[in-house]
Amino acid sequence: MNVMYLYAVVAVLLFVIGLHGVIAYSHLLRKIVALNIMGSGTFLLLVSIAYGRPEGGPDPVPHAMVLTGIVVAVSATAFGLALVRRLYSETGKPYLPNGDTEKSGR
Amino acid sequence: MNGIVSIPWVAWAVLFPLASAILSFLLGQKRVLWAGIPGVFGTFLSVLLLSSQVWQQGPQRYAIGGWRAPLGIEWHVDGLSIVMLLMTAVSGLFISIYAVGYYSRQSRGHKHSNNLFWPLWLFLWAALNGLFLSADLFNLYVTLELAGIAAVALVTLTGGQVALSAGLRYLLAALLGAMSYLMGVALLYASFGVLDIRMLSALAAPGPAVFISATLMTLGLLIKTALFPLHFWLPPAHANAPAPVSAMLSGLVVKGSFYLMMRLWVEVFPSSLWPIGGQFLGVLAGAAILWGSIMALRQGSLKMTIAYSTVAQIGYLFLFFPLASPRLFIAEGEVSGPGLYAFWGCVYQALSHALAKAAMFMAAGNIMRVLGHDCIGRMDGVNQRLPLTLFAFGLSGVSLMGLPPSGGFVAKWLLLKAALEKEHWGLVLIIVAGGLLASAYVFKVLKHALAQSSQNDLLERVPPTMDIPTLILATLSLLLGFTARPLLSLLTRGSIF
Amino acid sequence: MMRWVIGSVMIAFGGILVWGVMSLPGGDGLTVKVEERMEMSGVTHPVTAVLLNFRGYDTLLEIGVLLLALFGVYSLRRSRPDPTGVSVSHPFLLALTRLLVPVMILMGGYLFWSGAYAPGGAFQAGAVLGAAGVLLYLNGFDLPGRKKEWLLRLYLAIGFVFFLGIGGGLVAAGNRLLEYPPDLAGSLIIIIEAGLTLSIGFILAELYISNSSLEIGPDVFVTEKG
Amino acid sequence: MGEWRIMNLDQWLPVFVVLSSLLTGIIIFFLKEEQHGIRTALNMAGAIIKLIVIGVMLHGVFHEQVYEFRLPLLPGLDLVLRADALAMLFVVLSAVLWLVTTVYAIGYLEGSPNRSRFFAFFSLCVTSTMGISLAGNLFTFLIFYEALTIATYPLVVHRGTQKALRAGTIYLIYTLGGGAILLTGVVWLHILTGSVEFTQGGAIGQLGAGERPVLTLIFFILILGLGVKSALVPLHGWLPIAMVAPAPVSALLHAVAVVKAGAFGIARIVYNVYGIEFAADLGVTFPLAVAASVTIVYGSLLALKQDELKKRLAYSTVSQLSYIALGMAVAGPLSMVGGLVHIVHQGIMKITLFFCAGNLAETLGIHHIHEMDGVGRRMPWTMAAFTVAAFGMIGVPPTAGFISKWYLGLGALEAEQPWVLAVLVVSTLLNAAYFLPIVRAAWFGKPPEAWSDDRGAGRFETDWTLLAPPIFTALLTLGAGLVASMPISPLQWARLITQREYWP
Repeated sequence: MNVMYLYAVVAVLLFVIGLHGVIAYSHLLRKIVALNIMGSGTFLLLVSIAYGRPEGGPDPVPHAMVLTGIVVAVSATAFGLALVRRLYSETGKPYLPNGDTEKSGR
Repeated sequence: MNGIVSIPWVAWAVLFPLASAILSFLLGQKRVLWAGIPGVFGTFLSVLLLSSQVWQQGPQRYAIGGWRAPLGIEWHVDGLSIVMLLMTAVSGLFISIYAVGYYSRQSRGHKHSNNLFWPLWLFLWAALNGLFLSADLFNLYVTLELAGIAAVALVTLTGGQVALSAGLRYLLAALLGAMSYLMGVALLYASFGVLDIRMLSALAAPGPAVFISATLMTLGLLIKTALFPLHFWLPPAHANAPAPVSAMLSGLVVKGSFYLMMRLWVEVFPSSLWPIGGQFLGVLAGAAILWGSIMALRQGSLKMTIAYSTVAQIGYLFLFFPLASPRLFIAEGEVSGPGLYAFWGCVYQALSHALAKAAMFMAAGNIMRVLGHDCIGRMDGVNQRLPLTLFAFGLSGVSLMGLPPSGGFVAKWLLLKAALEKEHWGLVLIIVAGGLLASAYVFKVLKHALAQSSQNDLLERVPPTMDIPTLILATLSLLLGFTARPLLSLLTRGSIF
Repeated sequence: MMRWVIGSVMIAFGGILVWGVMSLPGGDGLTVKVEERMEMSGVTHPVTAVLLNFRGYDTLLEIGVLLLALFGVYSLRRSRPDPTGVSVSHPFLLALTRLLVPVMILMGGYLFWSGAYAPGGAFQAGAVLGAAGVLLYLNGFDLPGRKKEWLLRLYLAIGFVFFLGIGGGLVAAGNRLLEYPPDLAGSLIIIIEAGLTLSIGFILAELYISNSSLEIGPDVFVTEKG
Repeated sequence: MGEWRIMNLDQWLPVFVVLSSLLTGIIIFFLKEEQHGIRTALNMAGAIIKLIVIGVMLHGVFHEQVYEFRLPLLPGLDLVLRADALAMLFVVLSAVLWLVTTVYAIGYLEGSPNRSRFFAFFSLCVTSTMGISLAGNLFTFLIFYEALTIATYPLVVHRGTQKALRAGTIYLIYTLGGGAILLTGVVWLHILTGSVEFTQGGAIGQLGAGERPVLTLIFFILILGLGVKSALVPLHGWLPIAMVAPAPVSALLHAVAVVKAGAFGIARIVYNVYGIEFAADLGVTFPLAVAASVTIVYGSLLALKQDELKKRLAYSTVSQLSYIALGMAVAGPLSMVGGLVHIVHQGIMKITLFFCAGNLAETLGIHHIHEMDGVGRRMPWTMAAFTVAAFGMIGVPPTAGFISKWYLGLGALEAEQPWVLAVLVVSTLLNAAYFLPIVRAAWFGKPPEAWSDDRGAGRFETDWTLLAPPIFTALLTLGAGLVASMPISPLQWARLITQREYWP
């Protein structure tokens, strides 16, 4: 059993935990944190599959993908948080208002 | 002349919008158009010249940095990419001209609202062009995120409470979709060690990891394309954005993720996914057409109606999956069969919807500018004040209804043909019913707008930069009905089938 | 009720995903391909080679994403940030900042330089610089260039401008996009990384600083005194 | 070289016919409201150029010249404009009546708002009608058929009142629904047979026996789609309601263009798609004949009950139109002549009646039949025209209507379907029952002291632009009957079509 699988399983579990957070919570900060947990799961999976061949060095391509992914995640998070703060300052609530579009999503 | 032919226009199609985006940021608010206008025309021309290259010489591959796949990232330009690029270029050009007019007056009042429109929009254009060109799954992820964040930022430009929450909803959906897509990419890379679409199509064999990644990527792209029932974010975002932004979001941005999904299903995912997966998507598509149209009919505000119409029209795009199946037909001179018609029909639907819907949102922007509201019930007199805009609205409506002679009609004809040939009676019914429902909501608007108004005073005029591009785009969506042959022939260059 | 439904769907979904990753073959990906071409990359660290050469186009777009996020935040601002209004001005923090900021700048420089042959690079360096910028702001110092808006914009954009300019210049010169001539690759990458380090530092700091201008009243998170 | 040039020009003639009104319409749309001089000039120039081109083509078609324009739209699918004898019948009718109605409309709409929009869409309607007439295959027909629906809507709701808007909605529900059904049928047929070119003697008769049930089904789908515009009962509901439109619209569109588009389409399906013999063989003509007969009688009965003049005329249209379908469904050469010639005859007679109704409304504010007592003395010319047309509708010799009914009757006997004669007799009696009282009241009724809403009008009983058109069409009504045996008459042209259809 390769150690890669241990990390990979943890990675997908993180992904699912994050997904659950995005769906189950309505507080916007929680949603954004949950999205980051999903992202971490994905990045962990990429890092773990870089060690698919234990004898050689790690595959640098997934590492580069993770670095790129992290910057993208940071950007999106920063923008998302700014949006939440601005919305909070307008409405006093860290939730999305319940509109008529709420039927199909949270 | 030789020089023009040999220039790598494919690179300029991405470089131009990127360069003008950053320049328009650097130049600041007052001189933003110094970079914006050349950027728009440069991008448009690059795409045009690239198209003529592909038309004459066939599909192109371009190894960025000189590194061939699988190590490097490659662009792959075939007929499908070109048609999508052209769609973006033509709509983009007229949306840009419209935006010049739209922001020329507002800029005096609001200091903050518009100065970032141009960098954001040009980045968005670059992202879309990059998306249509790229053959690398991870690079596609980056373009998706680029497009997504630019789109959300554009939605929230106005900064009102409604726009903010719409933008946030959109951002969450976009990020969730992209994350799901990225997980799928990771699994595919872990399975096959390559990211290039062409290489994957040779390697990808059915297996648990492949099916899971196909599901994850499909779900992610479905959220981003807003197929029913994952469309919840679309109507508020598209309806509450500034008019030129609504036009590009509804017309172009949703097509990006749809295009990617089409490519993945045809080229990467195993064909054993099609029978069940395709039918499942067909059910969602049918539901989208009916639900979107009915909701559009029930809206009281013009922009919400148009936004829900997009939900319905997206449904037509996804008829590709139940009606086509991969490798049903091979492009060896003899091309026929329902699959090909479905492919043609869906791409044509994407095209004509892009032009028509952009024109429609632009028309709505003109109406809002003059009336100060977009309540359908109080639209009497639009006819007297904005005859050109109303005419443009009607023309684009003709395309949405799928009435001849319009691009929408060609799309509907092809789809109907595919459905009848496959004896898919349910879809036949839905295609026809969807057209009728579309006429219901378009004529609902026209009816109110044609009502004679008691007051005849002109509150406000729209500049010709807003009126004329609207009319041109609407006319083009109609003229698409006459250009099917060259476009479909272009589409079949290096066909993905 | 809804919680249980979501929860059990998630558990099932997690199970399927675990089954999926357990079936992964565990190949060596592109390791060999990268190793073969390291010499032509202009750097010695494989991740940097992938990031800035083999897949440099990804990185170019990624800086675009970072800039876009900043544009998004900018368009949400209600006013221009004013450091004098948000100063924490705690003597301890001030002392710490005076001590730390020079070290951070030095460390940023080191990280940037080491990226060519060891873990590190523009992103790590930029992150440290960004943190330094935040510390300075919290003590009432402003970012350099804030007074001249065009200069600040230049700092923010310079990484992207270098990257794009070199990429586009190469196309104009007849190369492919971002196709560095092998003998120049090392120096071009250094130039790009230098620009990126500066810009990333500024962008990250600006992302933080702009937060104070998102709200109408005084900033509740930053102005708590004592 | 010279030969090639001539061929090339020939090919473009049908396009000119379509473009002459299309371009006019587009330019007029962008004209300002007050530029009525240019607008009138454009309208008249377009109509006259069209007539000249048509004249050339008429001569050519008579000498078996082919005018065909082909534009490939989709792989295996062309837009085809072709002038054959049947096309020319409808083209000439629409073109002549367009000119007449344009004159009428200029007078009628003087001083009212939105005239640029009105004339623009009016031209687009005529364009669509030309396209329908000249369509060389089902696909082209469908394109223009739907375009006509869209182009008519702004005319129906022209006044922008709540009543007009409601009528517009009902009009759309019927016509768009019909269009959708037609589209389904056309695509289906396309899958079975490929592109369906209109061919003399039928295009699909050679298909195998296995396809017969499907072909029968498709026939009824197509007729259902076309039946809406040709106002077959029970699909006629939109027509009387659409009468809220201004008089020129009612006159040209709802007496001629729109409803004829449906009837003409049925003719194309029966003769040039299925072929009359194949259709009769499939057994689809008899149900069509029954539907037409029911419509003839039911429409007349409803007309009898109307007091509003335009509504009575509308129901009369419902009834009279089905003579055309009946002529085809009886499936004999003589009845075919009767049906085809009625396309023209019904057109010129009904447009006269609508012009006259418009004149009464515009000049004296008369909308209802009970207000018409003695109106013949105030407006003798108008009522004379009305009387001629009404006699034509009844079928009194020597008017045009008599010719139609005569041939329909002969045809029925020839095809050994005597029950059709009974339908004709009943219908004629009903025609007389709803037209003669009007004529009697107008001439012999006692006029009121003063006309309540008399707008007065200089030299004539009303404006000359309103008066000349009905007199002209009334003369046509008489002429078509009097000179029926001369080679240029509609009757001889219908005989020519029939000859080419039966003995190609």
